Amino acid sequence: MARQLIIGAGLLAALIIFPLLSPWSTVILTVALCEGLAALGILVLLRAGQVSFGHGLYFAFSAYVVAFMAAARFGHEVLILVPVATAASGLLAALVGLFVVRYRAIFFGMLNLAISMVFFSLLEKLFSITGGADGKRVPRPTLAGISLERAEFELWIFYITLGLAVLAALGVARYLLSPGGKALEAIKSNETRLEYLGVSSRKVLFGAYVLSGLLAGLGGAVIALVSGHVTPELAYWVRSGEFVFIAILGGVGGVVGPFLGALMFQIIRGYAAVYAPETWHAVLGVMLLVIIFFAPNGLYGLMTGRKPAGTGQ
Amino acid sequence: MVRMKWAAALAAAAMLGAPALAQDKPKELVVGIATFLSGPASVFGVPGKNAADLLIEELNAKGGVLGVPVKPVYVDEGAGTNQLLSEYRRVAQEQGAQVMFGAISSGSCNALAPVAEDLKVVNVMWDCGTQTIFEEGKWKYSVRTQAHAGAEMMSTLLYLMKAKPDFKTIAVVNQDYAWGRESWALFQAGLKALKPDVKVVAELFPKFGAPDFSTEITRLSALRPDVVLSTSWGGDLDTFVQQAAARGLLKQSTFVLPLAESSLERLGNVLPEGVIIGGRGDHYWLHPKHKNSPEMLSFVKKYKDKTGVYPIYPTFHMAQAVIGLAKAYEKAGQATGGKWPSKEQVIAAFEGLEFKSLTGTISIRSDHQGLEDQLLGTTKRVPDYPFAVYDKMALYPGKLVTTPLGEKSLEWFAKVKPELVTDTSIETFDYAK
Amino acid sequence: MPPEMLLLAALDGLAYGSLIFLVAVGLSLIFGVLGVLNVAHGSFYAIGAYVAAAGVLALTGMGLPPWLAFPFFIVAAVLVGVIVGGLVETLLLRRIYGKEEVLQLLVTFAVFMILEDAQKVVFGVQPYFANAPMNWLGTIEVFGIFYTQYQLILIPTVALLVLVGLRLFLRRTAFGRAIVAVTQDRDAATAMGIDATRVYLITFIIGASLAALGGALSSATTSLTPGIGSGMIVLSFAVAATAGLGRIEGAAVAALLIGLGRSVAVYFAPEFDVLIPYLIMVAVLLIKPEGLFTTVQTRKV
Amino acid sequence: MSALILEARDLELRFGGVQAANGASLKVHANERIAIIGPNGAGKTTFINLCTGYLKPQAGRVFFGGSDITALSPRAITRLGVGRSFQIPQLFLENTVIENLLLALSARERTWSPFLRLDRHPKTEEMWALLDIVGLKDAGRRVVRELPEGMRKLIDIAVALALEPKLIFMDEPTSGVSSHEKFQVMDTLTRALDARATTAIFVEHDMDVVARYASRVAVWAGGRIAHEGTPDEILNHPEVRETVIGVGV
Repeated sequence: MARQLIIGAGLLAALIIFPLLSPWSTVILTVALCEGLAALGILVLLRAGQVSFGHGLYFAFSAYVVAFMAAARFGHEVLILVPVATAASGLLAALVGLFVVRYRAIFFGMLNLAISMVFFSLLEKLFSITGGADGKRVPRPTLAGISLERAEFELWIFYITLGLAVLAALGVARYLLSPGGKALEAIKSNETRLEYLGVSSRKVLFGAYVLSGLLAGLGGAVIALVSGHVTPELAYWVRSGEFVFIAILGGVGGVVGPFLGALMFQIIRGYAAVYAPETWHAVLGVMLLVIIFFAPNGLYGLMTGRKPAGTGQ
Repeated sequence: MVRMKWAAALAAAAMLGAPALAQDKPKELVVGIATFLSGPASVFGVPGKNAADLLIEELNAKGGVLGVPVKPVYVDEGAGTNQLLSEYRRVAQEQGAQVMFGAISSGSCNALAPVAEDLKVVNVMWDCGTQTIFEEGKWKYSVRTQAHAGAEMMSTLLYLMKAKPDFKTIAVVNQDYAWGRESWALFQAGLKALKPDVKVVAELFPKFGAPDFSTEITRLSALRPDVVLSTSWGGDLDTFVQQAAARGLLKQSTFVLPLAESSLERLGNVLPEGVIIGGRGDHYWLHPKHKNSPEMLSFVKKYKDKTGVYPIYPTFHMAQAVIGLAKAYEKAGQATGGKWPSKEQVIAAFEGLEFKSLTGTISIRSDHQGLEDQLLGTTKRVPDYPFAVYDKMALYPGKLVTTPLGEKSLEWFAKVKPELVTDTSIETFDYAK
Repeated sequence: MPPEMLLLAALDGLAYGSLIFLVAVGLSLIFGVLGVLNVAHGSFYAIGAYVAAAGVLALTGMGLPPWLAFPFFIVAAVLVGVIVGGLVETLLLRRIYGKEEVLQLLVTFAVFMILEDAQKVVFGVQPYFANAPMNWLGTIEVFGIFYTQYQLILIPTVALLVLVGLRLFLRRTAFGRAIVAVTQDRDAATAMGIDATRVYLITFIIGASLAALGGALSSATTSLTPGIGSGMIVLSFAVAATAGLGRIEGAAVAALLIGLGRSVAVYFAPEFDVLIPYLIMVAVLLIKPEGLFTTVQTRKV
Repeated sequence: MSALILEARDLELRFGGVQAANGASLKVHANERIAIIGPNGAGKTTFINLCTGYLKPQAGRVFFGGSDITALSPRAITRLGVGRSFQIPQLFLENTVIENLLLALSARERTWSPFLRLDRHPKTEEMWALLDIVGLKDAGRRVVRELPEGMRKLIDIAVALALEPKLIFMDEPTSGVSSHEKFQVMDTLTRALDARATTAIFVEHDMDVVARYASRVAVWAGGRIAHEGTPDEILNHPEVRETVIGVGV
C-alpha cells in the first residue's frame, strides 16, 4: 500500500507539472487519463477474472450523450454534462449488467463484445440521428458558467479530470480492500465457495460491472469534451481491446497501474506516430508481447517488484 | 496553489494565443499533413502522401516558400478521430507547424476545422468534399483548394442528363457513411428538379468496406433499373464493379460512377465501355487540355517512376494544396514586402487567390471555398492502355456547377434549371491519343 | 415482393455464409483444442487472401491458365497456415498456455496488430483483386438472374467438403481422435500418452489454414484492402459463439443462419443488415449461454 | 427426540449410466451428529450436493426446517442456515486465511460497506476464535495456496462454521489430519458445535472417529442408505464390517 501511494504520488506530481511545461501535452495527457479511467474499469472486472472486450460501449455511449446534449444546447455546461453522461453510462451498464453478469469467462467477453458491436453498428447506420461514421461535433461548453478559450479550457479540463481520476483511483482502491472487493476477487478464485457463503456472485459482479461502466463513462464524457468530436470508432472492438491492453500494460496489481499503462500507451503511440507513422500498430503489438512475456504484472508490477494481489499466477 | 495554476494557465494560454505579426523567416516551414496511412481509405491517403513528398521536394529544389524550405510531417487519419485530433495538436504546437493539411474524410475535416481555429493555424482542406463545412460554418483559418461535393454531384447529374436523357428508373448503391448519404441527397434533389418523373427503384447503403454485394446485385438484376449510381470508391467500388460485371449487370444498366477515375487502372479490363465516370474535379492524367503540358508530363513521369502507377485524383488534390500554399505565401510575401508573413496574412492571401493547378485554374472564394472545373466522361477501351480511358468528355466550369456564395447546396439543387444541361460554357472532347 | 425473391436471397446468403463458415470453423477448432480465442484469426484470413491474389495475378501475368488458381488456393492456404500459423503457435502461444485467459487473448491481439501492419508493408494499401478464377467459371442463370458459378457453386461446395472432411478426420483418423480427446479432457488425454504439444501445433495450423483458405477463396470475388481482417474476426466470433465454441457442425449452421439472415435483411430491412450477426449472437447467448450446440459442464466439488 | 430439522425424501439422480442417488432418504434431528460411511462411489458426496442445492434431484424432495428447499440455490440454502465444508476444500486460494474467514463473517453480518476495509473488520476477534477451534491460529496470515491440503480442509470447516449454520455438512473433515491430531481436532470441533447448538452430518472413513463422535451412523451403498443405527449397532453389523470397513467376521 505504501509503495502504491509513493508511485501514485510521484505520478500525480509529474502530471500536475508537465502540462505547465509543455502546453501541447495537455490534451494527450487528458486522453491518457480518460483511457486510464476506462482501463481502471477493466481492472475492476479483471479482479473478478472477467475480461470485457466491449467496454468501448460505455466509453462511446457517454461521449455521445455529451454530444447530443451539447448539440441540443441542453445543459451545455461541463459540470452538468460530465455527471449526466457518466450517470447515463452507469444506467446502461446496469441494464446490460442484468444480463451479462450471468456469464463467465469467454462468454462474458463475447457477450460484451457483441453488445458493443450492436451499438457501434447502430451509430454507423442511423446516419440521420448520429451522423454516421463521421460522427458528431461537440461544441465547447461553458465551465462553471464561464466560456473559456481553448487553451484555458483544455488546461482546466485536464486538472479536473486529474482530480476525478485521483478520486476514482482512491475509491476503487478502497473498494478493492473492502469485503465487497474481496468478494469480487473471490469470483475469480472460487465462485462455488462464494455461493456457499450465501453471497450472490451475480450481485457482486453486477456492482463491479456498474462501477466499471461508470468509470468508462467518465472517461468517455471527458474525451468528448476535449476532442470536440465523437465518432462510432469509440465503440469499435479494437478500442475496447485497447482498454484491456492498457490495463495489462500498466498492471492490474494496483489502481495506479491503468494510468501508468495509459500514459505509456500514449507515449509509445506518440513516438510511433512520428517515427513509424505507417506501422504504429505493429510497434504497439510488439510492446504488448514484450510486456506479457517479460513483465506479466505490467509496469506497476515492474515498479513494485511484487506479485499482484488476487491474480492467480 | 490554485492561484499559481491559474497564473500558469494564463501564461500558457497567452503564449499560445498571441497572434503572430510579420516576423523573421523561420529555418523551415513545417506543414502537418493529415492523410490516411492505414485503413481502407489509405487507397487515397498513401497516393496523397507520395504526391506530397514528390511535390514538396520539387518545391524545395526551387527554393521553397519565400526561400524557406518546406518540411512535411504526416499524421495518420486512419488512427481514429480522437487520435487524429491529438496528433494534429501535437504537430501544430510541439513541432511548430504553421500550416496543416487536413484532411481526406469529411468527418476529419469537420472535426479539425474548429481545432484549427483554436490553434490559429492555417488549415488547408486538401481532399475532403463535404459542402456543409463552409455553407454551415465560418472558419477563418480553414481554406479548401478544391471543389466540394455539390459541384461534383451537379456535374455528374448534368452529364447523365445529357448522355442518357430518356432514362426512367434509377437505383443507388452508396457506401453507408456521410459521403454516400450526402452525395445521394444532393443528386436526388437535383434529379427531382430536372426530371421529376424518374422513379427511384432502390436505395441501398451497404456497410462501408463490405466484402460482398451479392444480395445488392441480385436485387438490381431483378429490378433492371436504367441507371445505377454509385459514389463508392476504393476497395468497395472495385468489389462492387467486379461482382456486378461478373454477373452481367454492367451491360444491363448504365452505371454512373463519379469516383471511378481513381479505380480505372486497377479495374483494368473489368470496366466495359459506356460507363459514366468522374474524378472529383477536373483531374485526369490524360486531361484533354493539359495532358501534354510540361508540368503534367513531368509529374506523371515522376509519379509513375516512384510508385509504378498513374496518378489519381488525390495526388492532384495534393498538388493543388501544395501549389496553392506556395502561391498564397508568395502573395502574402508581396504584401509584407518580402518579410515572412504571419498565419493571418497567409490566410488573407488565400482569399481571392487564383492559381494554376496541373489541370486547370483554381480560385478561392471569399468563403474560403475553392472553385474548380469538373471533368466527366464515358469509358472507352483503346489499344493504348490495358484499362479504360475517358471518352466523350465534358468539362464543366467551376463557377457553373458550384453552389453560389451564400446559398446552401441542397436548396440550390432543388431549383436547378434544365438549361444548365446545355450551357454553352461546357466544353466537350473525345479521346485522342 | 415475389416469393422467388426469398429463394434468391437465400442463394446470396449461401456464398457469404460459406466463407464465414470456413473462417469461423478454424477459430472454433482452435478454441476447442487450445482454449485460446484467437483474435489474430482475421489476419490469417487476410493474409491468405493477399497471398492467393498475388499468386493468381502472377499466374495470369505469366499467361498460365486461370484454373491453376484453384490448386494454388490450397497451396496458399496451407503455406499461410504452416508458416504464419506455425510460427505464431511455436514462438508465442506455446509459452502462455498455462497463463491467464486474458493474457492469451492479448497475445493474439498483439499478433493481430502486428500482422495488420505487416500486410500493409508487404502488399501495400491499394486494393488488390484477382478475379480471373471467378470469371473463368462463368455464370449460371436462376429465375432470369445471373449468378457466378464461383459464388453459387464452388464456394459452398468447398465449405461442404471442409465440413465433411473435418468430421471424417476427427472421427476416423488416429490423430483426429487425439484432437477430440484433448478437447474433451486435456489432462486425461495427456495422461493417456497423447502428445498435447503436437496436437496443439497441428490444430492451430489446421485452423489457420482454414481461415487462409476462406481468404483465398474470397480473393476472387472481393477487393482486398487494409482492414479486411478486423471485420471478419468479429463475424467469425459471432458464428463461433452462436454455435458454441468448439462445435464444428454448429459453426456451419450458425454461419448459414447469419449469411441468410443478412441477405434477407437486405431485402426487407436494408438498414439492419449489419446488425443481424450481432443480434443473432446476443439472442443466442442470452437464451443459451454456451451456444446452440453445447452442453453444460459443472465443476467437481 | 428433538425437532426434525432436515429431511431428504427419496432422492433420485442419474448421470450418464451412474445411479448416484437411488431413493436416498434421511431424517436429521436437532443436535444430532450423523456420520455417513460407505465405499467410494456410494453416493455420499452426491447426497450432500443434493441437500445443499449444488445438484438438483430428478425426483424426491429435501426439507429444511419444515420448508421445501429442493429447488433452491446453494446460496439460498446457505442463507437458511445450512453450512458446508467440502471433500476438496473450496477456499480463496490467493487470499490469506484471515481474509477467507473475514469474508465469511462479512457474508454472515452483511457488512458490505465499500468504506470498510476487510482487514479492519469488527468481527476480527471472532475470526481468531474460529481459527483457534481448528488449531490454526499460527497460519492466519499465510496465503491459503501455500498451505498443505490438511490445513485447508480445516480452514474450510472454519469458514463454514463462521456462518453460524444450524446444520453443517462436513465432507471427510479430518482426512488430511495426521492420526494423532485427529481426536484433538474433533474434540474442539465437537465442543464448538455443542456450544452453538449446531447439528452436524459428516462423511467419515475413520471408524474410530465415527465410533467416538457420531450419535448415529448411516451406511451408504448404491446411492441410498443401506443401514442406519447407533455407532455400536453399525460398527458391529457383519455386513457393514465386510463391505464398508473391510474387515471380515
